[in-house]
Amino acid sequence: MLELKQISAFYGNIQALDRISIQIPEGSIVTLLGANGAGKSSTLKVISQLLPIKSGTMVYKNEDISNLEPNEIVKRRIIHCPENRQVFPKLTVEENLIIGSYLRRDKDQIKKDLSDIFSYFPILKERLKQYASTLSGGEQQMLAIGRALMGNPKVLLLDEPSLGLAPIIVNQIFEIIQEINRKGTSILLVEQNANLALRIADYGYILENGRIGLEGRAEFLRNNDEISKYYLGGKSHAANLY
Amino acid sequence: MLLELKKVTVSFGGLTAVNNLDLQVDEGMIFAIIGPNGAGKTTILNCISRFYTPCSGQISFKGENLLTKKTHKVLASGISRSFQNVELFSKMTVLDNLLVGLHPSLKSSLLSNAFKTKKNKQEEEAAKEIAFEILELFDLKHHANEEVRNLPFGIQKMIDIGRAIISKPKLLLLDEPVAGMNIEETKKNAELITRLRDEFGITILMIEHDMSLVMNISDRIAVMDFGKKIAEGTVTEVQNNPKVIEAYLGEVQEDVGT
Amino acid sequence: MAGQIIIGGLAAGSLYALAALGLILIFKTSDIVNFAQGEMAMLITFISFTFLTVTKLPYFVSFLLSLVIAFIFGMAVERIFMRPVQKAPILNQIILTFGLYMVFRGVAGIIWGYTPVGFPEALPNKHFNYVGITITINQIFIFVVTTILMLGFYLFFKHTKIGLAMRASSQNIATAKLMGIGVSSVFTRTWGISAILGGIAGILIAPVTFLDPNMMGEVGIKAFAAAILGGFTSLPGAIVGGLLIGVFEGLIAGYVSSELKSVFVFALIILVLYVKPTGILGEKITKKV
Amino acid sequence: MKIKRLQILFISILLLGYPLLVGFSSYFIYVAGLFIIYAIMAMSLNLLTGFGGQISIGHAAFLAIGAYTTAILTLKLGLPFWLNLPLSGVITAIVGFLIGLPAVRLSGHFLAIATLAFGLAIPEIMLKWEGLTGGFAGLFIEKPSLFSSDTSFYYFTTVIALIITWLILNLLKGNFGRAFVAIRESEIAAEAMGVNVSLYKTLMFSISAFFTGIAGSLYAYFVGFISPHDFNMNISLIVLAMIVLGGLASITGSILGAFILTIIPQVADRFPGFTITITGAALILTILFLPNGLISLFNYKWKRKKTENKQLSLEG
Amino acid sequence: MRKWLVNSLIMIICLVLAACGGTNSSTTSTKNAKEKSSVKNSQGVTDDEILIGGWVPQSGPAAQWGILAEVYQSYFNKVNADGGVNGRKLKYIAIDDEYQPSKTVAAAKKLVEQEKVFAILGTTGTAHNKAVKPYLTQKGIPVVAVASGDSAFVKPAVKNYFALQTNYDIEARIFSTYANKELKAKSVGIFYQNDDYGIVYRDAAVEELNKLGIKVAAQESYNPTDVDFSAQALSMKKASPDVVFLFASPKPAASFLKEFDKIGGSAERMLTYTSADSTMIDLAGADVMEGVLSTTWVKSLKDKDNPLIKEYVDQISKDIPKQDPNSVFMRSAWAYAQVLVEGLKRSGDNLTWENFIKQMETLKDWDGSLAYNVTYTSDYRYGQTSVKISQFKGGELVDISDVIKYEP
Repeated sequence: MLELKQISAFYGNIQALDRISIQIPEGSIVTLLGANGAGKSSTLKVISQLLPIKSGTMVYKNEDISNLEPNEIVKRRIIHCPENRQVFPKLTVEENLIIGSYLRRDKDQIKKDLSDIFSYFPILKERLKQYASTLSGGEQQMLAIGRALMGNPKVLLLDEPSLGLAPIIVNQIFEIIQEINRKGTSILLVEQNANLALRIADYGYILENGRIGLEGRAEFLRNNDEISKYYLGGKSHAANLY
Repeated sequence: MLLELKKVTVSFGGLTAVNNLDLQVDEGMIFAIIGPNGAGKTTILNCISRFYTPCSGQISFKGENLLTKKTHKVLASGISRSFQNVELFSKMTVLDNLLVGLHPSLKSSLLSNAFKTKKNKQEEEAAKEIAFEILELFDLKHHANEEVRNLPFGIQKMIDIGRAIISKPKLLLLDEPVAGMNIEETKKNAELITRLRDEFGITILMIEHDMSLVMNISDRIAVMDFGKKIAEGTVTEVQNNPKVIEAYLGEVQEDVGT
Repeated sequence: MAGQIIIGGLAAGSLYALAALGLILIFKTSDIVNFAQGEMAMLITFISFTFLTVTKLPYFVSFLLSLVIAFIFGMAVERIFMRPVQKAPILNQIILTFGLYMVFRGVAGIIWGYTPVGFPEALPNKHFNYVGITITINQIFIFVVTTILMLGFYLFFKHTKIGLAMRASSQNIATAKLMGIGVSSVFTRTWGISAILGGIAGILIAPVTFLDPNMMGEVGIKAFAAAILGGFTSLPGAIVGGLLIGVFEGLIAGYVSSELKSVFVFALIILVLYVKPTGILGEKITKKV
Repeated sequence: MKIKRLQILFISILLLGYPLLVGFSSYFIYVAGLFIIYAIMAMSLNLLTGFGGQISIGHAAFLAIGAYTTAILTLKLGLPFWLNLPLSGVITAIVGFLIGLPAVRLSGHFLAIATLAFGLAIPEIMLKWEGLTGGFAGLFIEKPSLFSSDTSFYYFTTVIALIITWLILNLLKGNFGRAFVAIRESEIAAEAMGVNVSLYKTLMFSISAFFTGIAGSLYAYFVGFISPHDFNMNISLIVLAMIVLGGLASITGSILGAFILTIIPQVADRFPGFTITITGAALILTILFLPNGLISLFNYKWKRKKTENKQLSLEG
Repeated sequence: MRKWLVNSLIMIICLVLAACGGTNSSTTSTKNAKEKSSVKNSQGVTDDEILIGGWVPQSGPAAQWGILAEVYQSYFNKVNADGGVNGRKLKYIAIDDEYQPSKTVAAAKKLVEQEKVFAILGTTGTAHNKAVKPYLTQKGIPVVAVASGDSAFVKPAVKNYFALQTNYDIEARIFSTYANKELKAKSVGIFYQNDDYGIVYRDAAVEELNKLGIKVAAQESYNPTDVDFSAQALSMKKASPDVVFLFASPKPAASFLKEFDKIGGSAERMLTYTSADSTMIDLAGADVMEGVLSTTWVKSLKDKDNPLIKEYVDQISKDIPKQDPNSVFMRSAWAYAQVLVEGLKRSGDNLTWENFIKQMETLKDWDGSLAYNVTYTSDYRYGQTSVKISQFKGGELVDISDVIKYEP
């Protein structure tokens, strides 16, 4: 459904992505893995057009969307939930959620989505009138995901939803991600915690220094010790120590 | 004992970042603090380097109370640090970055600086020599006169460490020294850290996520979770601590176990 | 006497507050201090004056017409000049708006000359006396307009989707883009709106300062002072800052020295900033290590 | 570094030979003298703002304090000029130190506005303090007998300017300069490296004020007459514009900026009413098209030449 | 190496260009000056041209004075259209000094040394004129009609300086005498601008009032840039003087009068000649201005039959149609230029500074300009000290007295 073909991108003079090709089939969970600075977040930024594409094309539902403005991407219901939560600290929880539906005009559906989100994350309903800055890290992550869901995504780009969260909350969030996926949203998941991500993903890409080092079905990647040892560096190495 | 934290608690607006922490670092050790993001690790470093003041507890260094010292006096007392996302002076050259690390030890006055007296010249020359020694050690000599912002991240990280050790501290605080580095660079850095301890006698307190590095070179490891220390010990002790496995490596452990 | 001084101070203060609103609006959304704000207001006032005298339109018609032009003018300034420096260092932005200030003032001088002319008041000039304190209907009008504008914008920011989008853009540009907000068009519109605010300020201030290219000089500086004192990000802060300065300088002029009133105002600002570096109603800026 | 030395050397030879070049015309020497004085001021502001990262929009106030100190010391106390010159610097430096104190707590726009307030307040105080300053009527200052003609005082000014340039370059190269730039780049890291950030910020203000005070003293002697008209907010902004126009954190850039913004009004004064429009337009165009200042034009060309040469040699 | 070469090349080009610009203009004028004249004229004079210069702020805080330059040019247009002065056309150079004394110094040097003008006409700003006085005195170039009424230019008389507009000091004394004699004032309040202009008035008025035994009930000052005068108006009302003197420029004077009227202040109000025109009615409104007294030293446009007035109105409406010819600035400027040209006419073909100064001193109660009775002698350089008292009545300013002459 969404396809990146030979995409390259730069931060100033520094190359962030080098001819990346990725496919996200409808209804799937695809994960991007790799070390810090490998280009995972940059890939998401390229899709949401926060980072301009230098070369290569991006196709969504047979339409070339390589040169659109970020709001055009959002209009096509490709929603990016950025790293480090990035909630608007001086907006209330409610306002944060409303701003997530900025481009939508379907008032009834918005209401329904809002109640869906409250069923996923009941805590948000309790905190509705609080400033987002007063939430805990886990709550902020929930808010960020909730806010992204308010855009009624067809494709959801999730950047490290587990970052800095206690395992119990991580489990909870990953279950919700699967739930969302089951309802028909395709997901591109960026994770540092490879094993965690590969557990729920259908397909995975491993990035190294802005290139795709390896790709394959999740089970294949999960069970390939050599590969995970090499590409996942310390994480799997440490894991192997147990 | 070189550094000792006693019952240190830090909180920001109701949120407790570090809770009642005790920590002891002996001289000549490589001491690692690990734990998930947001566990309060960087906060500890910031307390030791006096950017934060804990709400309660004590920190002493070489038996001296560190909490009475101002931030800019910490380096002179023998504690230096590197930064998580490299806080280099990006529009300065590599050489100048290192020279700022020598700031407290340069004694010439404003006037002798402005008039470039002989004493000042000699001092500057001597400082440059030291800087070049460090560059030699890091194999960065050819970058000496380049602006830091034009260099790759890996090299910037090295310079960050170089700037921290140029003043020959007793204790070096490293905040994720290999984050964003590839395997090669990580290896190189691991060697370097060990050398710093062995050849220069610098005690090292580091925060790191890269377990290969931590497990390979640390003498002692403390594990933090949600502001609390949940375990401390040698590599094997920590690795076999079920609390650690559950809190920090939980998900992974389950996978590997099957 | 003190009562009258305070009334006079409040009247002057509401002028400062009015002029400060546009400054704050721009700073709040795009983090730019617009040194040309007063000069933009002056240009719009001249345009309104041209409608009044050359085309002989009625007061409120030319008022509204010039505000329409103000909106377009503000947006054009953002598009042409400010867009390219959006990410530039503060200093470049300051110097750019300073350059605009010079050009606007110079161009106005070339077109309309520097001889001051009278400008009609919004309402027929009547004044009331109450226990020896005099107040004119236009002073009340300015105060009411300023308060309504402040409240209006407060509600606009709080309760409309565009207002929300503006607040979101001011907090985090990248994430705002991810919400589908056209951040750049938000900035453009902000400049348009702030030019309207400037226009309203200019047209209401002109009867007091008279109309010439230098008309906003003193008021502009006091507006800065008001904005800073109030915290520069807070709309109610503008009113608090403006009124405080108006009354304070009135009292200094009345009881200490009329020439030193500005010096005392500046000393007050430095003092306030020293005690509370973000102004009276400013938000606390936290630094991350 | 070497290139910079040569540049300065060349500029100094040019400046010293300049009176010959213009046939000792008192007008041209006067304008050149103003340029040199503004160049000193621009360099000292650049030290503070370009290198140290502390914005000041009230620098004309320091110029005013230097100029008035000289005038008052000469007229009221009858002190000789070799004493006045350094004293003006010292007194201005003390004021600079006091202004630097709040600056420690402020940054960015708030510092800008605080210094603006200072810059606006000083001329008004000069105005009010009539007994000492002559108010708007101003004060006349005779040139010192040793340098009584425009030309000889021009030479004196040039030599002082060259010395100040040398001192500033030395400072920037040494420990203090590194600390200043370090503060601009990262206050946190500077603090961690043992730089006493608060102290150094006030120090920067003092040093910058010191040199500006000297410029003020030279100004008083050179123009021969001072009044609060000469030290308004526009002057502060123009000097700020000089350093941005020439190139932040570049000494040659400051000199270039001072040169251009002293010359523009002299050329533009024959198009009455267009002076500020032309100056303003020059500022806008520079910011839009040369955001790193005019100096980047030279650096860029030079760099491109270098790479071109490299390519050529590769092909060859 | 190449970098500094490029730099230095550009520097050289700039400087050489600047230098050439300067030498070019000077060579042309000296070359022209050399042509056949039998008498050796001073600089700025050729067989068919006389060069006149001056500075006026055309931008900056005092840019409203910039209009003076246009009036000078307009008058010279008229003279040139009538055939010039003894066959020579007048050429006028204005320099914008932005109301900064340091730039005024540059302007003066430029006019004298680069442009090589014959005389300097109607230059603005008391401080600014003072700043260049030593230089111009030393050069000896004729300076006609300094646009400032400060005593520094007439007391003591300086050989090359010719003032024209009524001296501030003198006007303040005329105010005081009038308040005493005609208004029978017991107390006077003074509202003045806190600068070289207002303070001269204040000092003279206070001295004269004390002499006359009139109480100075209040002295309220303001800064030239101020916009809010409510505090001053209030203090003035509280002091309740019989007469208020306003030593202020038009904008503040209008604001103050409005404010004073609003809070119910009542007193006779006397306004300096700087503000004595219809601008005040425009700014403050006819109601507020009703009854306000002023002085005028230039002839009123009321006297339409006077050929001097007619020629003024005709020429100004032609050259500066945008402006109201009634403006006191413009009438004054016209008078300045008239006096200069009269001096040039009397100098005939002998256009040296020496002769010009000598001929200027032959003006005795000369009534050929918009000013009344212009006189210069070797130690009397006031030009004139004659005023009429005028009053705002029914939306216009009318003279209510004959010419009053004050002997300094």
